[in-house]
Amino acid sequence: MALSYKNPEFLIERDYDKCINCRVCERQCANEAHYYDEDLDKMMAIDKNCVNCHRCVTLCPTDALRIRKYPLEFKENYNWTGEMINNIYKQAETGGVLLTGMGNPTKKKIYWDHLLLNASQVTNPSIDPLREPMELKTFLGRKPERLEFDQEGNITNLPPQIELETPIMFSAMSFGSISLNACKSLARAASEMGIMYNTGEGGLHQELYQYGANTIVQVASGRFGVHQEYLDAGAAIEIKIGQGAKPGIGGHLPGEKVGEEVSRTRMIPKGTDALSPAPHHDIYSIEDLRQLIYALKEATDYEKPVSVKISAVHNVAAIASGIATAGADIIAIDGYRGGTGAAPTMIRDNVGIPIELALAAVDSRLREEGLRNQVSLVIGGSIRNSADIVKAIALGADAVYIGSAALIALGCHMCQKCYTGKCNWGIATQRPDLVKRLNPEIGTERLKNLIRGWSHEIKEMLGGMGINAIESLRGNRLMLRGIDLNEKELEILGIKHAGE
Amino acid sequence: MRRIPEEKIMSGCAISGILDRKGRRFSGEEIIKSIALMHDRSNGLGGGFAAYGIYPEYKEQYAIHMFYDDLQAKEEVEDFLERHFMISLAEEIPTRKVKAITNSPLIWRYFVLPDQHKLEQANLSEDDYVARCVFKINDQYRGAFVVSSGKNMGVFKGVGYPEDIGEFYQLEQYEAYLWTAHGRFPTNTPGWWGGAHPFTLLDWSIVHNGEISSYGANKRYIEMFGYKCTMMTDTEVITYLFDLLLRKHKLPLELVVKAVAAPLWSEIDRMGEKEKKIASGIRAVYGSTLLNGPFSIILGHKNGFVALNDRIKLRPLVCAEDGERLYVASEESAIREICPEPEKVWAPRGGEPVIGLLEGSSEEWL
Amino acid sequence: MKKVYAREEYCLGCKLCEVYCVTSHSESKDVVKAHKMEEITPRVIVESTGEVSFALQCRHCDDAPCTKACITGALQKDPETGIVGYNQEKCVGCWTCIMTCPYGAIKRDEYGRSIISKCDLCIETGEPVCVVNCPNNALVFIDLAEKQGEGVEEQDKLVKEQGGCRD
Amino acid sequence: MNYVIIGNSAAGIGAVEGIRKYDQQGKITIIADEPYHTYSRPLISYYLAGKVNQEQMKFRPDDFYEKNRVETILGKRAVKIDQSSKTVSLEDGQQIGFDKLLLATGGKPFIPPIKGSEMENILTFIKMDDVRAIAERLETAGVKDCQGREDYPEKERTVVTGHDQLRPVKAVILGAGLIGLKAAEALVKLGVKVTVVELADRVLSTILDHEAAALVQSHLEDKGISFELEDTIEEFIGEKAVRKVRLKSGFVINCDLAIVAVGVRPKVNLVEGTGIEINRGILVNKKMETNIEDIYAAGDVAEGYDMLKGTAGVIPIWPNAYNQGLTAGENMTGADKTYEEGFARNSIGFFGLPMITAGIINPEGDEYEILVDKAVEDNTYRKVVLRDDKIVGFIYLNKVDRAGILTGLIKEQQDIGDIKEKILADDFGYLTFSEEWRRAKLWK
Repeated sequence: MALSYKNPEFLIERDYDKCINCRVCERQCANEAHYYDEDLDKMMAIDKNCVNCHRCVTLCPTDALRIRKYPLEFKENYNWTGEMINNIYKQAETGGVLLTGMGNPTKKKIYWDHLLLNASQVTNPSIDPLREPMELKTFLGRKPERLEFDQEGNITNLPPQIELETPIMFSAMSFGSISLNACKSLARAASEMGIMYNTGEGGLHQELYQYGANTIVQVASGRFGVHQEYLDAGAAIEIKIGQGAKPGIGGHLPGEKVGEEVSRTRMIPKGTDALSPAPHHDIYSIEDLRQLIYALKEATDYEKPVSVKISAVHNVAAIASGIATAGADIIAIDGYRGGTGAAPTMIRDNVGIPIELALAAVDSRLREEGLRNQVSLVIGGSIRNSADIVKAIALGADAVYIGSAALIALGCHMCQKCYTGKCNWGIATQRPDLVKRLNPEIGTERLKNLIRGWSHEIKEMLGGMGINAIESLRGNRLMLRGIDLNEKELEILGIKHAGE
Repeated sequence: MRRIPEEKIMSGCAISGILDRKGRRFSGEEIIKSIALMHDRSNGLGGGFAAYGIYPEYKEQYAIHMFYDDLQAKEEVEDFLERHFMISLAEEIPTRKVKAITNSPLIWRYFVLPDQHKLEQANLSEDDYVARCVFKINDQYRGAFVVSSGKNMGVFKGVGYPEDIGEFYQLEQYEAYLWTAHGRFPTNTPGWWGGAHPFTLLDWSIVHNGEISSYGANKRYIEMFGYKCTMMTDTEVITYLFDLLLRKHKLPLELVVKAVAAPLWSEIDRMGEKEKKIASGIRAVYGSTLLNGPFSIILGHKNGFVALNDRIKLRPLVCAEDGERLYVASEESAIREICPEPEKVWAPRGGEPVIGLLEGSSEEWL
Repeated sequence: MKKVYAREEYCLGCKLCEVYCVTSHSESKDVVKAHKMEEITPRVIVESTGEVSFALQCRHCDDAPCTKACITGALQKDPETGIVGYNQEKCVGCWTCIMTCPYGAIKRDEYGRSIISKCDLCIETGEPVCVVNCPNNALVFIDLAEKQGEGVEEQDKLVKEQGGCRD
Repeated sequence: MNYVIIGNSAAGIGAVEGIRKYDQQGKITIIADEPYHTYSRPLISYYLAGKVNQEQMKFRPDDFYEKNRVETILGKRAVKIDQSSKTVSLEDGQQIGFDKLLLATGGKPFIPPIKGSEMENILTFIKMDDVRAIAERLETAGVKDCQGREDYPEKERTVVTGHDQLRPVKAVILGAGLIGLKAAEALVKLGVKVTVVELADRVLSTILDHEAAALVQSHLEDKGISFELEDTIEEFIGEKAVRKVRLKSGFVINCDLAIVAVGVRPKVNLVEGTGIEINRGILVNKKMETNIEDIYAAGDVAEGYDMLKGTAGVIPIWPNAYNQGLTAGENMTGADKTYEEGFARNSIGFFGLPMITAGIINPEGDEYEILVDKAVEDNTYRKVVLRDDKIVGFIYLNKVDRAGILTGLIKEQQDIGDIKEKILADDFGYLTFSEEWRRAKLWK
């Protein structure tokens, strides 16, 4: 190939008055954007290598670095934006599929931001969570329509439940897509906070078995690392049908990420690409799904709830209803802003629907069919803060999955280059020198702090509404009002407009 | 004017209740006196009474109390009643002119039994059949409202201060072994007759002081079981929840209380293993029935009453015992007004039910 | 006594410990001035192969062979604190300590002066700055005395108990 | 308990510190013929060159004796030991009784029988008084403010050479060992023209091999020192004072003073005839005990155990002296300590060229394996000697950093077979070893 038309995305600016040539930027950049020039006795930069992950900026002891958007403008064009043009340059050079990581960054309506919460004034008191009990405990799993009791008064018909101290779980992120240290951080934080993390489809590393009580083990189309011991290890099993970032397509973990440990955990040869097929080849219909659900229940003596995770697509409500009747105990729905380690950009940015609308539609449908109380509803796909969680629960979710937010807590700076395997923060990488940058002790604490902080905020918001238990918020759409939403949107969301 | 609001009605209130545990009946004078003392807890936009044991001569029949906006509504509903029930007696409920009470609807009562043929066709229990008919009238018949529908009981309510309502309905003429009363202080809508308390379904009657912040969650839950919340009041949803849990799900009252005024997790953690399992199971399955927010309620039933506070006691509730009499009210003074020296007075803790039972009736109410 | 331990599994090899060590031992206490205007040798040694790295400081040995070998008396172990102290005024740069230290933890001055550079556990500031500023908590400042000789797991546990991870 | 220590240098001070580890009460007496507060003999060349002052010469602070409750009898020579009465007699007839006695008398320079060696300006160079004597001679010869008695900052020191005199001040040093060359360095710094005469074929033959010695020699020559190797002085020529020397080869070299530095012998005259066993030095076991109960010996006077040679030997180096003294002191209190880490090792430097060597550096025999890394252009030379995959000696010239790791490996006789090809790598260090080994070393 001749001249590349690609230009740098970012510009590295260095304040030489401050730079002390300590070279930490150079040592910390897996993309080799910094180097020391002996002749000049100066640190220099290669702008085009920069992905703007902020690692160097964060570690620079003198704050000598700034990263800017590369100041190169195309002629103004609303239609042919620089991004579109650059994408074409890339593809014209490589003939490949545009790849990306993390969630959909495009400018589409974020419904969370059009929902407003209620608070008590006069007619009922708001509750101060610092002084009064405020309960977030949440149970996930199939609930009978009514409880039955034996002669001694013991409950006889309650299926297995997952108990969460707060309605937040770490969503599926496989060992392979993320590092073992990231997995350890998630697992430990989940275990110490009384919540769940999810293995994703990467199997369960031996060192993580100890956190089984707080683990949801996933069974995905690739069946990586799925065996009896694995199923037994978790507190629940999740069948992954789809992922919000890439509905309808499978996964691809490149061979270079399949090192010794990943290979052993996934039970695939070292260095080979781990390809998850787009569909489960034993699930071509809802009946097939039912078979797999019951096969898994059978395999685990009906002791663990089985979750089915789907991406939010157009007819999600009908699909969810089918999944509920197929025997799933939990339905997990992943919205189109959900993150990923790698996805084709076109898929990520154009397939699927917003989780807020999907959630509202599914909750309403399940209620119409009288199924809602039987199955738990977990949603994910870009929960960004505690208010999003409160809104999700008010719309009808039992709990939420957080993925991107958890990774951000661990240090992710949203450079969206996960697929390169060179994550400078030790998260989406298997390179040992990068992996160790994420100290799981610190990671655990950071995640715990996030969960703690969010839980506290949820309590504050609940208290403001005059509610002291999360179950009184669930599906309580009267606590929501819309803003800047049209009639149809309000109708789907099942809420009134602000002021009504 | 009848207007069912489209959004939820909020209100503050006074409540009072008297039970004679031996089942001896007494006139409505005492309860009127008691509720009247708490005049300032209402604002004249609603008052009402539930009385149990007032129709001994018709005690096997459902006593349907009705409000009608106009004769047309009355005709339509009576047509419906005739098609679905055998009506033993239809009469206007006697009232007297009271200056403060205006704009009263047409107020009628019917003593009925389900039409056997229709009942068989519907394949429902008598109670379910009656309940379904009540929903249907309230939902589909404009200008008509079922005030109460239990046996040997009735609800008398309207817009006005409760003491005026009592006078209006001539309650001194009725004798009941259980009386509950309500004075209302709605904050947002002009009172309408149907919106006054007590709210009822079959034998259940509820008087309620408070604001159920969990209303949206409770409503959407209960609606999955075929209930229709048309009134947009907390009272309505509370009534249905009790109906569902006690009558339909046949949960013991003690467990129903553990659902609607669930013990805190911190309390559950201190329970014994078995009790803990039950309490957590209840919370897991019946979380959506938890009544959250400040409330005190008196749930009336032919076998007695349950008085209950929210679990962190954000609204007042006082009880007293004197001989066979059990009193419950928003304020102690409302009890002492009619029973100056009760043997025992206490304020139940949040979430701790006060159960008053007629002698001889079992704890499992149904 | 409390000593600095390196957890190589978390060491980034970033050498910020050196940067902060230099700053802390400078006159100016300013990171830029310390590096641009003063000549200070870091008291910490970072060994790195790229994949594996760790920072090494004077171990403040109980028997401190350097103090026994020092020909000038510049190196002395403080019986109270256990710190192997260094008196630069006395040092002549004979490097006998370098010959003696089994950890190779004593450095010659990088600017050619006949003095050495060794860790003083930042006695002046209280907690070693390398520990405080390690971006990945790879350095911990703990008392391992009782766990000496016990397994890695026991030590790890201790690290956690004694503040291996700061909030 | 009554402890008596004869000697006030490394071994003697080590003994005081050893005793006080276990015995705070016992009486300690130090007897020494030098009248000075304990000082560091290795520093005399720095002292001569004006790099350190008298204060800095002190090996321990002024309050050392007081803090350790040591009685000192300084400036008096011990002349006799009576083991039966357990007394030490001083030159003034005073008798000092002891329960435990440490002989830490050190070494004395060996002066070979050369014609004319009794002349007044033929000096040795091991102790403070030697510096003063040399300084006096230099002053006489015209070197101003050069040193010994007063302290002068280096920059103010004036060296009067050709301007005031017809010829520069000249010195001849016999012996190109550690002492001879340190003296030479100091003298050169004072502006003296120095010639070193050495019988061996290279400088520093006890601590360097030929290649390293050649580098060092050339470095020293660059700094102005002349060498006459494989030669020796046959005669000092002069009247009262030597004015020239005649070498075996026939060369004659003019000089204003001569320093004899051909070696140091254990100073054993005090014990001769007492029944305390002597070979080259006073024989001691690993606990520093002599053959006579309650009498110990340590330091340059003692002949202890050389762990590398596996035999007894005198190892006249400072760390060895201190450690032996410390061990002796501990054992004198009744503790049970041994010192088994004795082997030769030296850290020394000349005109900014440092070197650290240890153990066996010129091995003879098939059992040795030799690894070398060398860069002549920057005077770097590193050599490691292995026996059975264990390090028994090394030479680090110029690049001396982290040499102690090797010293440690010698002490421990660690098998390094699996990493020996990395031992001379630039990044040699703890990462060269297994994680397990490293952790065991560092996590304690």
